[in-house]
Amino acid sequence: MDFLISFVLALVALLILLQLTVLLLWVERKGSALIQDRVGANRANLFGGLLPFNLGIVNTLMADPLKLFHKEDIIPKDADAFLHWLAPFIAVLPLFVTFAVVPFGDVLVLGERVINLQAADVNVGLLFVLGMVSLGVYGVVIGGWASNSRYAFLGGVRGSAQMVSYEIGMGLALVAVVLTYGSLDLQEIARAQGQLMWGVIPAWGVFYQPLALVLFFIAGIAESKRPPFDLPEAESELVAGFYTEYSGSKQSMFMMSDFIEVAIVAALVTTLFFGGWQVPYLYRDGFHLPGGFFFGVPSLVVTILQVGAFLTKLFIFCWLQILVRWTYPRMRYDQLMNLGWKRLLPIGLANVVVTAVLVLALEGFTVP
Amino acid sequence: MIAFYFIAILTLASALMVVLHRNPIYSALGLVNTLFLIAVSFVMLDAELIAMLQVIVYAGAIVILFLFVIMLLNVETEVRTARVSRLGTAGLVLALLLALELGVFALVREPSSGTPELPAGFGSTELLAETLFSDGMLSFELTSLLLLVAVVGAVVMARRKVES
Amino acid sequence: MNVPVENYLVLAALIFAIGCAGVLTRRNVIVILMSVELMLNAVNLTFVALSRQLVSMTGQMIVFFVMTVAAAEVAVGLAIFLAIYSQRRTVNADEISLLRW
Amino acid sequence: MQPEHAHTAAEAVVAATSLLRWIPLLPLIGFGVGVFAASTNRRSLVHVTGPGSVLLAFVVSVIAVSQLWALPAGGALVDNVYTWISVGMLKIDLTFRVDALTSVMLLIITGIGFLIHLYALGYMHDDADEARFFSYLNLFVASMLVLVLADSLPVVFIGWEGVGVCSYLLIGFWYQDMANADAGRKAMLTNRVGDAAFLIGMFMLVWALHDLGAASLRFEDVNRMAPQLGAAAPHVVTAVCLLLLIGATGKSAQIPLYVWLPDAMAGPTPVSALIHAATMVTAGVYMIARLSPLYVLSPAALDVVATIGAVTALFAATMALVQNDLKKILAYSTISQIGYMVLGVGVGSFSGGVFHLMTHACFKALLFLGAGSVMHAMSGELDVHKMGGLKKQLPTTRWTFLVGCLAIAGVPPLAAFFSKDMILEAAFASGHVVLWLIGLAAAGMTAFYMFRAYFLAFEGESRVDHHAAHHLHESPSTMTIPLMVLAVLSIVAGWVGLPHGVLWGDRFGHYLAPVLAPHDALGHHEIGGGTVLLLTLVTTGVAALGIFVAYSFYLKSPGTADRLAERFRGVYVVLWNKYWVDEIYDRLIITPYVIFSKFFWKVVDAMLIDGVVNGAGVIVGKTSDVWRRLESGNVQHYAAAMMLGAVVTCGVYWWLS
Repeated sequence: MDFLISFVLALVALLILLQLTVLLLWVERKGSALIQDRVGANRANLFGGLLPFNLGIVNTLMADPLKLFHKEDIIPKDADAFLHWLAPFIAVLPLFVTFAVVPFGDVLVLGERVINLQAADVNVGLLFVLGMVSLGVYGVVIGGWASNSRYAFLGGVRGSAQMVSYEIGMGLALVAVVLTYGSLDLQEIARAQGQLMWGVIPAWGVFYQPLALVLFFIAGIAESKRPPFDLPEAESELVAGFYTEYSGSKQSMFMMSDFIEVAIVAALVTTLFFGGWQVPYLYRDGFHLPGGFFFGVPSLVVTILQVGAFLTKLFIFCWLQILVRWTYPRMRYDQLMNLGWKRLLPIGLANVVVTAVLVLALEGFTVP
Repeated sequence: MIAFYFIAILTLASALMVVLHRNPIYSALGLVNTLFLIAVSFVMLDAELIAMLQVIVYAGAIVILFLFVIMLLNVETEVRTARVSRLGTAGLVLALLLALELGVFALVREPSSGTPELPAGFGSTELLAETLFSDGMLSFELTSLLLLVAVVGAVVMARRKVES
Repeated sequence: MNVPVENYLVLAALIFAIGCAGVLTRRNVIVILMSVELMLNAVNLTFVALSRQLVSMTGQMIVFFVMTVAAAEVAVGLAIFLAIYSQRRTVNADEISLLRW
Repeated sequence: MQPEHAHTAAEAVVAATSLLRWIPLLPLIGFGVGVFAASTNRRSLVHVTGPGSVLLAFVVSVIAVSQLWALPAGGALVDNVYTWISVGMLKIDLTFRVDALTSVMLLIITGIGFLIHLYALGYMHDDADEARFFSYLNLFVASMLVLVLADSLPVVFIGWEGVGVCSYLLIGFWYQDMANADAGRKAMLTNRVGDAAFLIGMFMLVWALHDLGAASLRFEDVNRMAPQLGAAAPHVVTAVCLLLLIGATGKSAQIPLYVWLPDAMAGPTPVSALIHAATMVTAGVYMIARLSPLYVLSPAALDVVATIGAVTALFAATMALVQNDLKKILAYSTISQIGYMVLGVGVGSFSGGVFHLMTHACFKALLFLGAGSVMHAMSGELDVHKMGGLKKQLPTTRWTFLVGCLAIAGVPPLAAFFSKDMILEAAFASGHVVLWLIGLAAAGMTAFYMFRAYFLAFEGESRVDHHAAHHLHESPSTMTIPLMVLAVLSIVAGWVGLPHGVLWGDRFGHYLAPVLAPHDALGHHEIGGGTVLLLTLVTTGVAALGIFVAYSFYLKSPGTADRLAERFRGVYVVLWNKYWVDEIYDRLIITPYVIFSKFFWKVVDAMLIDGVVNGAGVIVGKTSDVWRRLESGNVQHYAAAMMLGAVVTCGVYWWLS
């Protein structure tokens, strides 16, 4: 029974991730069109345009993956065949695992059983996330190297340097959050944010660590190699960077890793800074509004509301990243490195120091 | 037990790949694999935090650094000479002897009386931090100093320009 | 999971010996450095295994320090290799022997 | 009521304040500004900060002393700045303390110091290194203030060495002239001998006190523990007192370490006035007075002190008789007068010694400044035989100089009349009749040589050469005002210490009594008023005789002196050559020392030590030629060697277990 529950939870997490990924593909298409004042993808139809209407979202959701998976899988002549094959898997797999530690709800009460809505309860969850995200670099580096192409190679080198650099800024932003909530467990951090600051404001990370939020968001976008930090794949310079020599399903895996990373960044921002699955004032037995008002809500409804809140926040931050991606021009490589090492790193360090001092000095600064 | 042997064999195979493969890129991949598997061993030994740190520090930073340098220097595949050098022979003999000695050490000494029960929270962040900031305080500070020196040293070394 | 500590120790010894062999037989200094990392990790494994056996966090603490020092070592080592390569166009250990009599 | 015993009372009122630190700090700041001014060539800056900082220190001192006076007798102000050294039982604080004795010294140093600074403004006006001069002078004042404010021997030693350094710097101020630099070195080296003894004495003292379970060098503790120490280890007390006395002879220019002071006249005249007459050279007397409870426990040491003082007083006075250099006369006179002070403390009249210290500071500063004024007018000429009749051109200088001469000669009612009398009276009263006679003789000589200088310089026919005669002029007011102030002080300073029963009596002695050891500790037998009167008449008579002889020799019938010198050729030559002390020191100490050092240099160092060192180097080098082949430069060879070592070590370990 326990095993079954774990399995179902993992499946739910995986499904959320996969659906979000495919959804993001469509959102990115239509969203970019919206931003650039175009119509966007509107020709998708079945049976060679027999249907009188285009299928919109449903169509894109199916058509794009189908198209990609049917393309020929080309391996360049001088490439290292084994590594060329291996790279996309290395890129995607650690990312899938990462989502397992993100809690998507508080608890689901089924009769006697209280189920923790989190695929894997790892008490060093945050470090797990960092570790897995850092493994994602190998896909880029190996893919770039194995292709035996100048463009791909340059993309790979750029990718390795970029991701190592921004991991530090990201880590420092997270350290401040960990100091505030005193835990590395994402579920615990999410639960801690259910408390109230001065009895009114939810104790969300965004209120305690606004600077860390900004740092984390920037570093997160850089980690996922998306514009304005898409140096490893910069179309105008390197064709498609590290995956220039990929096609078909493997290329789609790289693209998928891109969107998964977007989803993970959004999930982490949600969980660490915006209360995760928390709905303000909603507790396991119902709403406790400031001023002593109380509305009882059934347990199941509470769970549904919370999961819904999580998904909503998740989607908002995915959308925000897409907005950023289509708004800002790409940085130069030296600007990228300067931002990482000379801005994010010192600011992050300062933030950690200030947080640590505040935690020591003010009893109330930590969220117990 | 089966899991251990599975992991152990994979670890040894990856370690051998580091040493045996002629292509440094593969060596690096073998290294990252070994380190990841050792991290798995750490998890099996109830050291979750150390395992995560192992992944973040080694896989996330150190091996990437290796790969980066290998790619930057564009190191060619090592040409294997037909004749094994005297040093190589000596090295192999020494390594075998050492493996023998250490292994026999571990096995011949009085066998351990099973694995002990662990107190709650063993291997947790809190406990490690407590040890680190009490017994290891001085070492911790010294290590941080060492890291600073290493950063400065690396920058100085890498920035040195070639005199024409 | 009741794997006796000896198993881990033997595993660590083997990894250590493999690392030794790598340090002594390979010509490429980068691979030599990687082999050194193998040896360090073998020691780490020993420490963690014995930490588990002796129910003491000290072993894990030392692993923490080993990792830090290893990171520093790799950073400085690779920087040195970069400098050597830019001067002498080689990363072979037997061709880098300036510091001799 | 016995106020003399107040110093032993533990309940003496001690008021904490943080005011005192500013007293030495202000001149120190002045020093900093002076260094800045000297290095950036802003001379006008030191015109303000040089005298200004000392004036401020004087004002602060006055405030501090007035606060002290508000306390009951025996009280003290204490300013604990920070803990300097803390080792085991020994804890040394940098603490400043003002009690009665310190307050006297404070006012002398800052008051007269300020007047001399003011004087120096005029005197040094044409010197290019004015800023450097004032910075040194300020540093000196700061060090001297630390010396007298210190509440423990180590802190005294800071000031002690500080004033030594300043003295060295200022004697050699015009270092371009080799003789001046040599004079500075001589002062430094001679003082080193005394300082070494001082240090050893200090170490012995703390060691002995440690054995009694109270390792401390604070004066309070030392003086409190003194009776116990005297009972437990009387020889240690004597040894400590004698060692500290050697330190004092170095700093206060007493036999046998007085030789540096006459040469120290190479410095600018304000320096001679401030350092080598009024303040620094009295440090030894101050130190003995400060430790008087310790000294009274060792009558033997006190006898040595008194003997050294008396002999120095006479010895220096005889040498002053034949000197022609005005400043040299004053220098020997200073040695002689400090001899009096040492005699005073030696015969147990600590307040008398300090009293003479105070009056001497006034009139000797006056005399030196007067000499400086003459020198200023004469374009640097100091030979009294080349002066004469200067009273017409230098009226203010002449009158003030005359006051100084009268004061030092002990003419009533001027300063030294009271202070010198007190010392001689104490010498007589304590039964040291021989020392009294010596002191009396020295007093006569003092009157003689001072008036000899006065008559030769200011009265009679002018012997000034024509070239210099044109330039004769009175000094500017910055120089004459200090002269006049000091002249007034030289007249009135003695009035605070009248003999017992006369008007208000010995106010000065009463004032100091709580901090000094009581007179009767030495078994003084009180002498009657009639005897005192008789003694006073005798000393005054001797002084008058000295003046009269000088008058008849040099003014009434010039040439008498030369005839006398012809007649007693031997004596004259001995005196003229200053008893050949410098030459004797050179033969007996310096030459053997140099030979000894050369032996160590040439034989021990160059041959033995260098031989061993070089030989070791050569052997290592030869051996290394063989062994260095092991360094192949290949990292892997080294690694293999390490590995082999590991294998062997493991194997051996396995074999053994």
